[in-house]
Amino acid sequence: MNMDPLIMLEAVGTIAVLSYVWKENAAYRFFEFTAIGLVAAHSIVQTWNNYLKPTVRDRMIGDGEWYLLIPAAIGLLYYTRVMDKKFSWLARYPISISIGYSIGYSLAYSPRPFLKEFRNNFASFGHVNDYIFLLVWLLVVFYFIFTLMKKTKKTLRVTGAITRCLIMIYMGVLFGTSILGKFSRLLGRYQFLLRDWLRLI
Amino acid sequence: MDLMLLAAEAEAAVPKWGIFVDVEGAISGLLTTLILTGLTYYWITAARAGRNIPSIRRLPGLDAITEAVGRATEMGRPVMLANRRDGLGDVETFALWGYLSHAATLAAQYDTRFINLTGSHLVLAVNEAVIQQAYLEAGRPDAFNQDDCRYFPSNQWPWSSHCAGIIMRERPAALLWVGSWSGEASILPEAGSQIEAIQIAAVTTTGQLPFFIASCDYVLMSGEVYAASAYLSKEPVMTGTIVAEDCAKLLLMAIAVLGALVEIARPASQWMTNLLKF
Amino acid sequence: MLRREVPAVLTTVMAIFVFLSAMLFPLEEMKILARTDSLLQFMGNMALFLGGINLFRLHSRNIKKKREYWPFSLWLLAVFVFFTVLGIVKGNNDPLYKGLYDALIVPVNASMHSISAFFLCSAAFKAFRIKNLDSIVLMISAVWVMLASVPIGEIISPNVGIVKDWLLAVPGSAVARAMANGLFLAGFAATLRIFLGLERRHLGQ
Amino acid sequence: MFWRKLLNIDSKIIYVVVGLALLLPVIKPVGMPVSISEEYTRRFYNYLTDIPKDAVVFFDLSFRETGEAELGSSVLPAFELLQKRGVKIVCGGQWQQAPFFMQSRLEKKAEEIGSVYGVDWVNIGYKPGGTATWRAMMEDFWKGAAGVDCNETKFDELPLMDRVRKLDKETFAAIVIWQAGTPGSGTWMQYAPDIPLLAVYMGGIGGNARYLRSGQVQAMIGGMQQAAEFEIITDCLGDATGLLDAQSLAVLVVIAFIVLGNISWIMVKRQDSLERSS
Repeated sequence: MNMDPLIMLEAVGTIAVLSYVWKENAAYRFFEFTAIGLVAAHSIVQTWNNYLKPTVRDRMIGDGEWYLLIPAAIGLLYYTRVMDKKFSWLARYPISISIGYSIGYSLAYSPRPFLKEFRNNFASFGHVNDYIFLLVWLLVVFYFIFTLMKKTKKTLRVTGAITRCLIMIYMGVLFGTSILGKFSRLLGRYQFLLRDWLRLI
Repeated sequence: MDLMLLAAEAEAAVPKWGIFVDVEGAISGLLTTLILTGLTYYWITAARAGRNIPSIRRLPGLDAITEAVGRATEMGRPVMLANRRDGLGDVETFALWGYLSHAATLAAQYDTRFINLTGSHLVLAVNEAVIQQAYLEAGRPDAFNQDDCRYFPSNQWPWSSHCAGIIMRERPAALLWVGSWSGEASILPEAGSQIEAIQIAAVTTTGQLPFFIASCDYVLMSGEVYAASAYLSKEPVMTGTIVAEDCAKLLLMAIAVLGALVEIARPASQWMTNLLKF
Repeated sequence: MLRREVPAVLTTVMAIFVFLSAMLFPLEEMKILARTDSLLQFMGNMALFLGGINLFRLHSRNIKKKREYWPFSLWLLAVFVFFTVLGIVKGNNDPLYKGLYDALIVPVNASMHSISAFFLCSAAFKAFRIKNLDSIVLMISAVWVMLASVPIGEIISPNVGIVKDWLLAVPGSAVARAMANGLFLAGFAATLRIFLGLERRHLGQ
Repeated sequence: MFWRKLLNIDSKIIYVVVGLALLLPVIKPVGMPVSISEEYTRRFYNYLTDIPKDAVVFFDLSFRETGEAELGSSVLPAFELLQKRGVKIVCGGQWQQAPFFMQSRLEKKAEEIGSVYGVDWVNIGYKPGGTATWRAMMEDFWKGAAGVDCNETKFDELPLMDRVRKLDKETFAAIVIWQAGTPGSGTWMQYAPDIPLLAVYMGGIGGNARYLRSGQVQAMIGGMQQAAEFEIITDCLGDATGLLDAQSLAVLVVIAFIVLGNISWIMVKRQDSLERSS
């Protein structure tokens, strides 16, 4: 058995967390709350050490980029959410700026990969698979049209049922492939417990 | 070397158009944006003017939210809505607020405890406001409990372990999973099904859908998630945006069929494909 | 006005600004986006303590009101304060900080994820029933793909793997693409709703 | 009745059986035969062997400890394959963990095959900041990556980095990504669509197969089976080949449960209808 305290701690933690499968219990809860405290601290520490401190030191003081104080001031308005209710509306400013910013990005960039895939639908028809592909694509796009699908029409009902089957085939494929990925995670833990900790294999 | 040559051949040079950046899809992307905005604008104006616009088909998952909140009330157990990884600017978050305000309003009306879990402290700021507003509209501003709007850092597994712990300890009778999810989707809904909660999922990540399908009672997938969120607002203007989206889908289908016909008529010409490559 | 209209207009103005900078060559040459990116990054990172404050508020109230499991809240705050102070004082490359962090976080990360192996099996047992057409199709394709993804499939027949690859590459990919396209359009519509100022829930409306 | 009991079987029994099914082969592997998939593994291998000598390839290690068994196992064979042919490698990652813990394993491998750090390969480590950081590296690699590698050695002291000034198609012949989720290949498809992309997905290819068709990804493998195939094709046997046995047994167990579940469900339903009619 490996007696390194950190390995021991990790092994105990592994068993405690896995015990959730049996029942939520105090050992699990201990690691659960520890992890939350830890990652909350870590995100502060990382932003502080890897971003805020160097930026203030090198860019603001070093290169004299004092204009950074403007975004900083706007960013500080976020804290009005946890202060007095009278001021909490001020937080809307940084919120609306960053939402607007991301909207701009998605309006500009998101159509490009979409178009690239879309064009591929009719790029070549050398093989019967290409026809099947296009047909399935059309059916599924049609299925997700929300305003046309009046369930009363028989043809629409039939295509709807076929499309649902196609979607279910795909869901099954996803389930089948990813369950194996989950197994490999558990295998990784077994390897840790048996090889790195207990040194049995 | 074959594959590399093929890849090089497939990448035809992109022509530069005036003042626009010369990457593939710059112009066609711009056109897409403009067409979609135009369509949306058209249908919104139509809806505002009170013209008759198509109605949206019923989405079964939506009625289930009311049913689920009702059942939670009967059982005296809370309703919980969770979203982990979507940040302030993500489009999933915009949809999340629709569900949040709907479910919180219902919970306020039924006098049921409403728990919201999120992984972003920036989103939390908005969530609190949305839920508070919902309680205000339901006429019960005093029932809003800030401690039930919970944030903990979105790191995938710490977040999920805490969420799984909360599920077992608080035993909500109704669980709503909204937004994009990753690997934790194979644990959390199953934990919910172990405490026999009614579960409704509105999930945008296609890869995780099968796990929600296996464990949840209702699943809204792909475009349904956003359509439902807009539908929940019950405003005709919002419906207008969905009609616009459907028009765009019909347009896409038409282009695809046309492109296919051209390609079949003149094999290997890639006429349409290249035409759209600007 | 300052409370509602200005933030709403700000969203749209920012969106147009980014959109134009990404689209127009002269603006891109001036690296407008790269510069504003760093400003926005700075603005967002200013909120670093907000999450901690929220966490602190909730758990200190848990302790004060002696809610169920309050000792765990106390422990959480202790861990949080200890690591924040240690990390800020000593830096996050400090061996103690790094060692403890890894020893505590790896079991949660890795073990939590491996729980899914168990949960998926029970989910499969309960959900894969021959109830209706949908669930039959779901079950058959899942079982098929599972078999084909391990060497057993190969032992049964080489065709098992060929069918799986076909399912993945042709109908599967087509469904995936169509759903992704639908998602794109729907997400785009949702984005436009905010862009056009139709939806202002983020501004408390 | 037996079938009814089986139908309402306690989940814990399933957990025990599955847990054991995965555990036994880890202790005592059997060694199942594996054949190479043409569409995925062979194509992936061929693409790597077709990269011209002296080109630079970017390894994007985007996973964490949980992916070590499955994804980590194909990093080393790919590394060896390319280095032995004289292709230079720059490693990095969109996830914090893998670039860090893979470093010692890469160093060991490099020593074994005689590659020199700084000349033949470099690990720049994890760079925080998300897509904004990668976009900055596309403009200026040194500035975007803060000018240091994972051990905080300055780029000036690493001769290979002289050639790497920009993250673009002139510098890099390909990007190979090992991804366990998001962020992942999406970053490259959106912001660097012109650099050939190869991908290794965790837990199977799943919904990503469509990118092969549209040419957004040039070659891909995924899952333990293809990781084992890759180990075999590169003659670099490791973890994946052994762990495949465990997966096989577990799959059989799951399928057995599904079959039993259905039989008991049918039997119970039949009995219920018999009771009702009598």
